[in-house]
Amino acid sequence: MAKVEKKRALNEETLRDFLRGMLLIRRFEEHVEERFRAGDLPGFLHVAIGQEAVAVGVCQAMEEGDVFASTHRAHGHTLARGTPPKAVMAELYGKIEGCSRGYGGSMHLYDLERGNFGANAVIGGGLPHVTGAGLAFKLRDEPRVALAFFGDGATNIGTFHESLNLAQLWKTKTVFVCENNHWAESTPGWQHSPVWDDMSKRALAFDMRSIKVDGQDVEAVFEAAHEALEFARSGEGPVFLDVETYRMHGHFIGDPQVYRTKEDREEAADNDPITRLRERLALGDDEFKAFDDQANQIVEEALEFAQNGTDPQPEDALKNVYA
Amino acid sequence: MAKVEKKRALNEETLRDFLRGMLLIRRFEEHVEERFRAGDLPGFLHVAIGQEAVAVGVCQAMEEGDVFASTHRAHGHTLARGTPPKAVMAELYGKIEGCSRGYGGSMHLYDLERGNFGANAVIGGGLPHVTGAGLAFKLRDEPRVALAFFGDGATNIGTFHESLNLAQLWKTKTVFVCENNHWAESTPGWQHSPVWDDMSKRALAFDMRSIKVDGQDVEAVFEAAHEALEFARSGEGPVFLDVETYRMHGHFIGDPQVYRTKEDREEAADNDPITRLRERLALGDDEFKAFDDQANQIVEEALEFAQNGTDPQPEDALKNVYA
Amino acid sequence: MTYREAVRDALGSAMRKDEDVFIMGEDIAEMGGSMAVTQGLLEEFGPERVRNTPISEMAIVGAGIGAAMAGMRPVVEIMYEDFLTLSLEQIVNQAAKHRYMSGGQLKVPLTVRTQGGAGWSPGAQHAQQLEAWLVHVPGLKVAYPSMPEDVRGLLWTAIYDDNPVILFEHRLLYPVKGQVPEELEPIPLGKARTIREGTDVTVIAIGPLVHRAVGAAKQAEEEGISVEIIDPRTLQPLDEDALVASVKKTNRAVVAHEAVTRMGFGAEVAAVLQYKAFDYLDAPIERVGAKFAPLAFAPVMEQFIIPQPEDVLAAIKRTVGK
Amino acid sequence: MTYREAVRDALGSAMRKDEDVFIMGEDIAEMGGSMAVTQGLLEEFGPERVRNTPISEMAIVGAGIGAAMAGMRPVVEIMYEDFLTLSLEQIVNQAAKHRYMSGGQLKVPLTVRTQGGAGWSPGAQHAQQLEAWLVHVPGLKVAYPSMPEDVRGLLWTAIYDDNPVILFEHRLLYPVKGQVPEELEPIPLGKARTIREGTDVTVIAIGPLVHRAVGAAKQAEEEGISVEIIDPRTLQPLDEDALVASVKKTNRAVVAHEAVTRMGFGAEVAAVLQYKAFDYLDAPIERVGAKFAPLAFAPVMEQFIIPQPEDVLAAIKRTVGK
Ligand SMILES: Cc1ncc(C[n+]2csc(CCOP(=O)(O)OP(=O)(O)O)c2C)c(N)n1
Ligand SMILES: Cc1ncc(C[n+]2csc(CCOP(=O)(O)OP(=O)(O)O)c2C)c(N)n1
Ligand SMILES: [Mg+2]
Ligand SMILES: [Mg+2]
Repeated sequence: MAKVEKKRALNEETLRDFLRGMLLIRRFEEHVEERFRAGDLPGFLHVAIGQEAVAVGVCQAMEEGDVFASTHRAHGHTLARGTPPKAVMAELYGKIEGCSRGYGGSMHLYDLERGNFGANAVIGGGLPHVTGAGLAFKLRDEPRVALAFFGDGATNIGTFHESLNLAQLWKTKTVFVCENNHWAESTPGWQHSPVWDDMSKRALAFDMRSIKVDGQDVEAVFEAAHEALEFARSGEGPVFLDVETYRMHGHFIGDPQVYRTKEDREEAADNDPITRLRERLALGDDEFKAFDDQANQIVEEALEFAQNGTDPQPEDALKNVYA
Repeated sequence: MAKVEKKRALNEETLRDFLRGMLLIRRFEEHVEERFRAGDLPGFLHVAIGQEAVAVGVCQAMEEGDVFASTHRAHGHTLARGTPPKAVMAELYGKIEGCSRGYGGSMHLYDLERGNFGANAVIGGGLPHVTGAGLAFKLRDEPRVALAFFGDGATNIGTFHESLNLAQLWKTKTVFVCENNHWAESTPGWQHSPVWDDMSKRALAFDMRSIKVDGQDVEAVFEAAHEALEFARSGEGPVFLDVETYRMHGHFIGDPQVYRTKEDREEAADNDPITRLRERLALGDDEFKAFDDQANQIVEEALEFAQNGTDPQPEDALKNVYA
Repeated sequence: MTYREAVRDALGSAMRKDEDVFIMGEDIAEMGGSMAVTQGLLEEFGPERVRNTPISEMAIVGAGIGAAMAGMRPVVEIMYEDFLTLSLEQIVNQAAKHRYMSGGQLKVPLTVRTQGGAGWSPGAQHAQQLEAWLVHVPGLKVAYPSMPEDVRGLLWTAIYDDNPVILFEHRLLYPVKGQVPEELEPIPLGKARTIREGTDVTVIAIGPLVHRAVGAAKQAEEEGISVEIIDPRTLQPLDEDALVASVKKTNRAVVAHEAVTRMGFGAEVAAVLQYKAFDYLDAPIERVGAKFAPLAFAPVMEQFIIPQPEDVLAAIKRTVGK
Repeated sequence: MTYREAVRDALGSAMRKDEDVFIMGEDIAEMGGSMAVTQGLLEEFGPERVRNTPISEMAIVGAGIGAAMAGMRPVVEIMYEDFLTLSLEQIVNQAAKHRYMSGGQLKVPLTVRTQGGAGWSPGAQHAQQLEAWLVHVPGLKVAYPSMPEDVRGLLWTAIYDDNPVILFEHRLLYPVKGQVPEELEPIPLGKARTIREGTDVTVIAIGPLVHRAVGAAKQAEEEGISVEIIDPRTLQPLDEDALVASVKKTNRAVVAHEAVTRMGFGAEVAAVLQYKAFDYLDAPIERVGAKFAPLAFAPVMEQFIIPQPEDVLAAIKRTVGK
């Protein structure tokens, strides 16, 4: 995807790039679901279907040199930041061509070259990292920012609060991106957080600047993320990005969602960020199909690459324990 | 101390009782300092000098059946709740007549009979307990409240946030009493918390009701605590009590306070809650001295009792590990 | 009855009997827990007693402690035992010590259930076996049942024990079926179970390794080695007498668990046995456990790390010099 | 130089040499730490590099990890090792595993210093010895030096090691004096130190027990027993060869630490020795550690719980049948 010119409205071509990015994630995730159901993929997998605009909007606003931490729901962030789909898919297959060489898996995608400090399967686990990395950038006076993605459910864990406190206190170069998709596994927002309908309140306890944004509108996400990143980059302090979004599918692949009403699913489906962007760009069926075909092709190539990848040797398990 | 009649202004006799309670704590702590310096007392000791109005105001507002959790700075809370000074002092001496039978020490005072669920030497350690106890009271529909004391420094630890979140979500019968004395050991408020000058902001992240009060004014503390307790007791939800107070002495006995300015100490000294109450009651020197003598006498008796207390047998150490 | 049903039955039975018992944990209500263990309990007991919690392991355990101190018998669930790391302050400094620090005034009748385990590529943060840590903490009781009957009886006992009990389950055990008595029978904490009698070597195994040891024992038998298997079931208190008696009989011992060998529970067992059965041992005590690495994702590496039946068999053979 | 000064010297020297080294922890700046270890460093290096933190052990360690991943070499302090329980998620699931889970891409050159220890009635929440837990975690290195020279050299090495290293200090050791070389000499992780040579029994001791063992050895000598003392210094990696070689020579072993005996580090050492020196052992390996209780406050009970020189002596005598 072409890098967006900063400080001016997004042009059509950029938005088309965003669409490509979002479609890549969507089709990637759909293929992953399909392959998991076919019994191809080991482990626990969580897809980001419905949340593609957050991944693309935020990651496109990041600069080279910025770093980030992701979560159990990491495919989208990783693809949006430019890690080749082949390397991501190969990781899900546990191949040495994978972005974590087969050691990590879906919940532990890494790509140091692109500043991916790791998807974290412990809720809140990456938040202190970006606080510390943001501190390092500040101490060294580097124009870099450390950013973390996390969900609404993650705002309940102590690690979240300790990290925000420290970041604000020390004005680290950090951005905290809360993807509020209204669910933590089977637990709806109202059942896990007293401020579930306005997560920006979480930042009040630290006097931290927060920016609220509609996560289904990729342009808005990009603008807000850009603003947050530049604020943090300038050394003025961290920012809490409160993103409203939707989880269109189950928590994990295979989740029957017994806990979820039809209305709730429909509401999510009605807020498809790809449909939104397609309408914004007024794309006809053919035009859209061309984008879509391209995305599917990339994913199919990735799949083939991954399926033909190399299994590690059993004894490789004893490598990389220490540097 | 006589139990205060609820829902009306405090009468003079009640305030005199409060003064007795505060003086008891002050003289108790002074004797403890003196005995520690003399080499009599083992362990780490933290006195509550300057914070007596909080202990007395809050504990007097509690009802029989209410429970509470305290901190490393626990002597005041424990005395104010009615545990005999002899039992507290004996505990500091590690005697079996102590309120924790010599197993606990200064940082682990207990008195189950009076609802003291324990002083906790881990910052934040008692906060989830009062959340859970407040939940139990709610589940059983009992008119009881669980209350926790903690310092400004404790508002930085994850346990604090997790506890407030859970309490508010479940509307447990809990009151959180933050004694903001502007210091966490050697670390001033501005160096440990971005909202150190208005701790009630900590409650905003949970939409929790908060009440701010001047902790050097025992009447005000009593009124605020009473309001908080009744709100929680009614089942409407927990309350965050934001109490401004002063630590007049060092963090622990023996602390040279190299980190503290003369001005800061003077400001604390100028805000002595005992002086405030004495003025409010317009007590003459003689009258005050009578109160004071009484307090000193109680403490001296406690000291004698403790010094003549019984040492546990070494093998007693293996008792009480399991119920 | 499966192991999963056995856990559910113990929880349901205790809640039916006793208003003071309630359960809380992440996603245990509508969803029935991430391993479907608590399915159906919400319907029977309602949301007050089957409580979904926010993601806050410290507060979950700590609130359980508070409710226990206030006289209830809460059972809390930590979804994966890796997340015990988020709640250890409350388990180790609080639950384990309140009775002691109060000189015997308080009690904390709390049960903490958790589960983990490899064998399905969960990756390095969703499969650790941490039971050894808890065994190091005076004031806690620790159980790790391997059979449906045991988990049902021990969980029941844990709930009614006046001390904090940590109960470890293993994901691969949930579908395992086993005979259980019609009536729920409490099983005392601290009593080992002899899974299989034998004369040449004693395998002391816990959790999934009990089942892997059974496989290994069958193979060993074909090679003429008679294997006794003992499952301590409770790690704290530990039924040292049963272990020692068996080893005095067989003169050889293998200790097996899925946790990392280094500093794992097998170290304690080996230390006890070499001390109490020193003159009876004809061979060094073998330890079987995970190799020294975090759990890799790729299945071939994962399987290499965790102990397999063949690893138990190889250890058995070494003890008899084959 | 005292042990305290040795720690301070290692920190100061590293910070002087290298802009990437900085320290953070509670009250380490103006106050110089709760044990006065970091006194003077604020004055020399300023508040950017000597950072007072809020009370938030998880974030302290986790921020250290993040800064380390970003290329720095932070040294963080956990004021009391009991509070490790609040940060284990970051130490165990994060610091220890990032390199592995990333397939070798990342490194985490973080040092975590902490201290604890009984002997001054700190009570049950301020004195636990938890080194055994960390030894169970692949990806971590663990050191527990007993001498000024060792703590200086090992801390230096820890700071420059590209892996997370947890360094345990003991409060009673801070005033202990010892010879140190003029120039700071790095000491490799994983090399034991022979404290004293002897022929009848090997005492493997760590932390304060090294010093208590020295006292016991002198008394034993008077009774005609020649005691060798080895301090592994690093618990992970463990210098098994040195321990085994010594025991093969003396044919008897005692393992001593202040932590609770059950599931303590001594269990691992005993398990290793009985395995690797099976044919050489003339007596069961003795373990000396704290009795199975939280640390009581009253001095008489506290002293009863923690291992004394007499306990080491008694264990020595048992090994030689006296
Ligand atoms: C500390 C911790 N507790 C529990 C879990 C299990 N778990 C995985 S995802 C999840 C829900 C997360 O919700 P949220 O943060 O909103 O992210 P989302 O799944 O909606 O993207 C839970 C409870 C975990 N991974 N870590
Ligand atoms: C988790 C934890 N970290 C650190 C400490 C050491 N410590 C004891 S008291 C204290 C400061 C507490 O400050 P505050 O909460 O404001 O209470 P105050 O001492 O002012 O009453 C610290 C850091 C501790 N007891 N627990
Ligand atoms: Mg969510
Ligand atoms: Mg304070």
